[in-house]
Amino acid sequence: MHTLPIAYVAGAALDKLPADLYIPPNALEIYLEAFEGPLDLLLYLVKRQNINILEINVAEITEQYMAYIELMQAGRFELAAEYLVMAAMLAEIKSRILLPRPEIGDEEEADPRMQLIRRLLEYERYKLAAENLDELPRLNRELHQARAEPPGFERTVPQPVVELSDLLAAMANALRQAELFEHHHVQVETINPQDKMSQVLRRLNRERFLPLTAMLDPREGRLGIVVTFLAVMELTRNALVEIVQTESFGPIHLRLVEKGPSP
Amino acid sequence: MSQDLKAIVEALLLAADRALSVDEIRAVFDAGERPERVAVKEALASLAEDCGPRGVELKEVASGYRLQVKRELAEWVGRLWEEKPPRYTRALLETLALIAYRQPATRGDVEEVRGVAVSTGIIRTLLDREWIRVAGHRDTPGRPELFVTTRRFLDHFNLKSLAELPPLDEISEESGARALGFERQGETIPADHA
Amino acid sequence: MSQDLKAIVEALLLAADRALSVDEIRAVFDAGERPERVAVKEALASLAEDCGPRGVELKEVASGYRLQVKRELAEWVGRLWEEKPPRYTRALLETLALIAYRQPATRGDVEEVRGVAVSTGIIRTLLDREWIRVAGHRDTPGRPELFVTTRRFLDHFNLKSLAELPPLDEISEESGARALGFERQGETIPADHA
Repeated sequence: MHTLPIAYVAGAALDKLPADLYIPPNALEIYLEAFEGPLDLLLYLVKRQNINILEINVAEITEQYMAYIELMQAGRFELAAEYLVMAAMLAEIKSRILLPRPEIGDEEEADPRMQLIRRLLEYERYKLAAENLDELPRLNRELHQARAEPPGFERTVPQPVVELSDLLAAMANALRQAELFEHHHVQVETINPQDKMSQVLRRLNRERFLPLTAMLDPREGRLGIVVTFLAVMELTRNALVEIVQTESFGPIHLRLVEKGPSP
Repeated sequence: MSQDLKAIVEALLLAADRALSVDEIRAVFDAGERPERVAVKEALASLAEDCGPRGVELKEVASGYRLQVKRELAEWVGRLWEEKPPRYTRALLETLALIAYRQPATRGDVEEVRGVAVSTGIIRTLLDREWIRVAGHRDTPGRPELFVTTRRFLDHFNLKSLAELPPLDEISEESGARALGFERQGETIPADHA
Repeated sequence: MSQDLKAIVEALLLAADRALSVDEIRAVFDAGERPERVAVKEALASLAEDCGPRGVELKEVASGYRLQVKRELAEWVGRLWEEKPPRYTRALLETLALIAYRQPATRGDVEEVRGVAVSTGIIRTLLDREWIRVAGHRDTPGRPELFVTTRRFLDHFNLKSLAELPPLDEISEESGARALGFERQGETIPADHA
C-alpha cells in the first residue's frame, strides 16, 4: 500500500499531518460529514498510517479517535451518538490490552482487538462493494433505454387503475412513516448528555455515594449506558465527581467531590 | 467516421423520446467535432435506408426526425398494453394521497411528510393524468406551485366531493393493519387490479 | 416470416420502454400464431447480431431483453438532457450493497455493519425506486422488516441475476485467518503499547 503525500514542504514530501496541526472546528465539521460513521473514520485513521488493518495499533488509533471526538463535542454533539459508542468500545479495548492478561486459553474470544478488526474488515468489504456497485453501468447514466414512438393511432394505452382503497393505504403508509420519522427524532433527543450530567449530579447531591450501576437505566438501552458513562467521565474530568473502586474488578462507585479549599 | 456518426444519430433518436432537429443533433457534439448539417442529413438518409426490413422507420415531423414503430406492426405492439395497464409506484400514490388530503400543497409539503424528494416525473404524471392541477403559487421564496386535485380525480375515485374522502384519523387507525396487509403481498401496492 | 418475427420483436422492444421476457413477447401473438420460445430466442439472437455497427445493443437483464444505447455513446446521448443523472450518496450505496449481498437483511443488519443509523429517507428512496422491497419480517422482537432487492434493481444496474454482482472482496476471510495467526504472536510482541 502506498499513499500519496499530503503535501510538499520545502521540497520534502509530507505524508503525515503534523500531530499538533490545528484544525479549525468549522473545517472539522465539514470533514466529519465526509465520513459515514465511526467505522469509516477509524478506517481512515488506519489507512492514513499506511498500515494493514491487522497491524492496527489500538492505543494510537484510540488517541487519534478521541481527539476527533473531543473536537466534535465542541461543535455538534448530535452527530456523536454512534461515535460515542465506538469511543467506549475503543477505550474498553485499550484498557483490556493494558491489563495483565490471565494465562488461560480462549485467546481468540478474549482478544478484544479481534472484534474491532473484524468489524473494520467487514465494513471495508461493503464499502468497497458499494464503490463497485456505483461503478456498474446503470440506466440513465451510462445506459439509456432505446425506445421508438409506438404507432400512434392504435395506442389505447389504458391508464393505471387505482382504487380508493389503494389511495387510502398509500396515505396510511405515508402517515405511518412520518410518525416513525418523528419518533426517531424524539428518541434521539431524549438522552441528552447535558441532561444526563445534571441528572447524575442531582442524585449524587442527594445521596453522596452510589454504585455506578444505580445510574444506569436499562430502559434507555445501549445508547443510554454510553451517554451515562460519558456524563460521568465529563463530571470526573471537571472534578465534580470521583470514581471509587476498592479492589480490582470490584463494584465501581461514584462519590460527589466535596468542595475543599482551592489550592 | 460517417459510420460512427450514423450510430450516434441512431442512439440519439432512440434515447430522446421525442423528435430531434438536425441542429439539436449537432448540438451534442463539441464545437471542434461538430458535423456539418449536410453530414447529419446524410447519416439520417442512410439510417432511413437501413430501416427497410426493420421494425422501425425514420419519420420527419414538424420538430425534426424520429424513429417510430412501423404502422403495420401496430397490431402486435398494441397488445403490449392490452389488459395490463402499467402500475403506479407507491411514491406516486403517496404523493397523490398527500395532495388530496392537504391541498393546496406544494411539492415541498409532500416531501416534508414523506422525508424524500418527489421526482419531477411523478408530478408530471399526475398533471398529465389531470388528477392534479396548479392552483397558484405560495407566497414564499421560490414561489412554489400549489397543487390541488381536480374534478377528474373525484370522478375516478367515484367521489362527489373531497368531503367524501374518509377522515384522516380513521385512516391512521387502520394504518397498522393496512400497512402490514400490503407489505405482506410483496412488491408494493396492488394498483393493477384487472 | 422469421424476418417478420424479428421486425416485430424489435418493434416490441422499442415500444415497450422496458425489458421484455420471451413470454411477454410471445403473449402479443394470437394463440394460433404464437411462435415457439426457441423461435423468439433465434429472432433475438439475430437482432443482437444486426446491432453490431448500430448505435444500440441487445442486452439481457433480470426481467428480460432490452435494446439499449451502447455504453460508449452515452457521452453524446447524455448531452440531450440538461438534468444530470442523480448521484447517490455513499450512505445509500452502502445500504443498497449490504441489502444486495446479504439479503434478506433488516435495517438493523445494515446498521450493525455500517456502525451508524440508517436514515428513514434512504430506505424510502430505495423502496420508492423499487430497488428493494419488503419480503417479510424477521421473527425477532419488533419483527423488523426484511428487505430484498428487486428485479428492477438488477435491470437498472444492467444485471441478469444477483450472481452477476461484482464479487465481494475476498480480503476479509483470507486475512481473517492471518489475523488469528498474528494475534497469537501478538502475545509476545506488545505492539499496542504506546
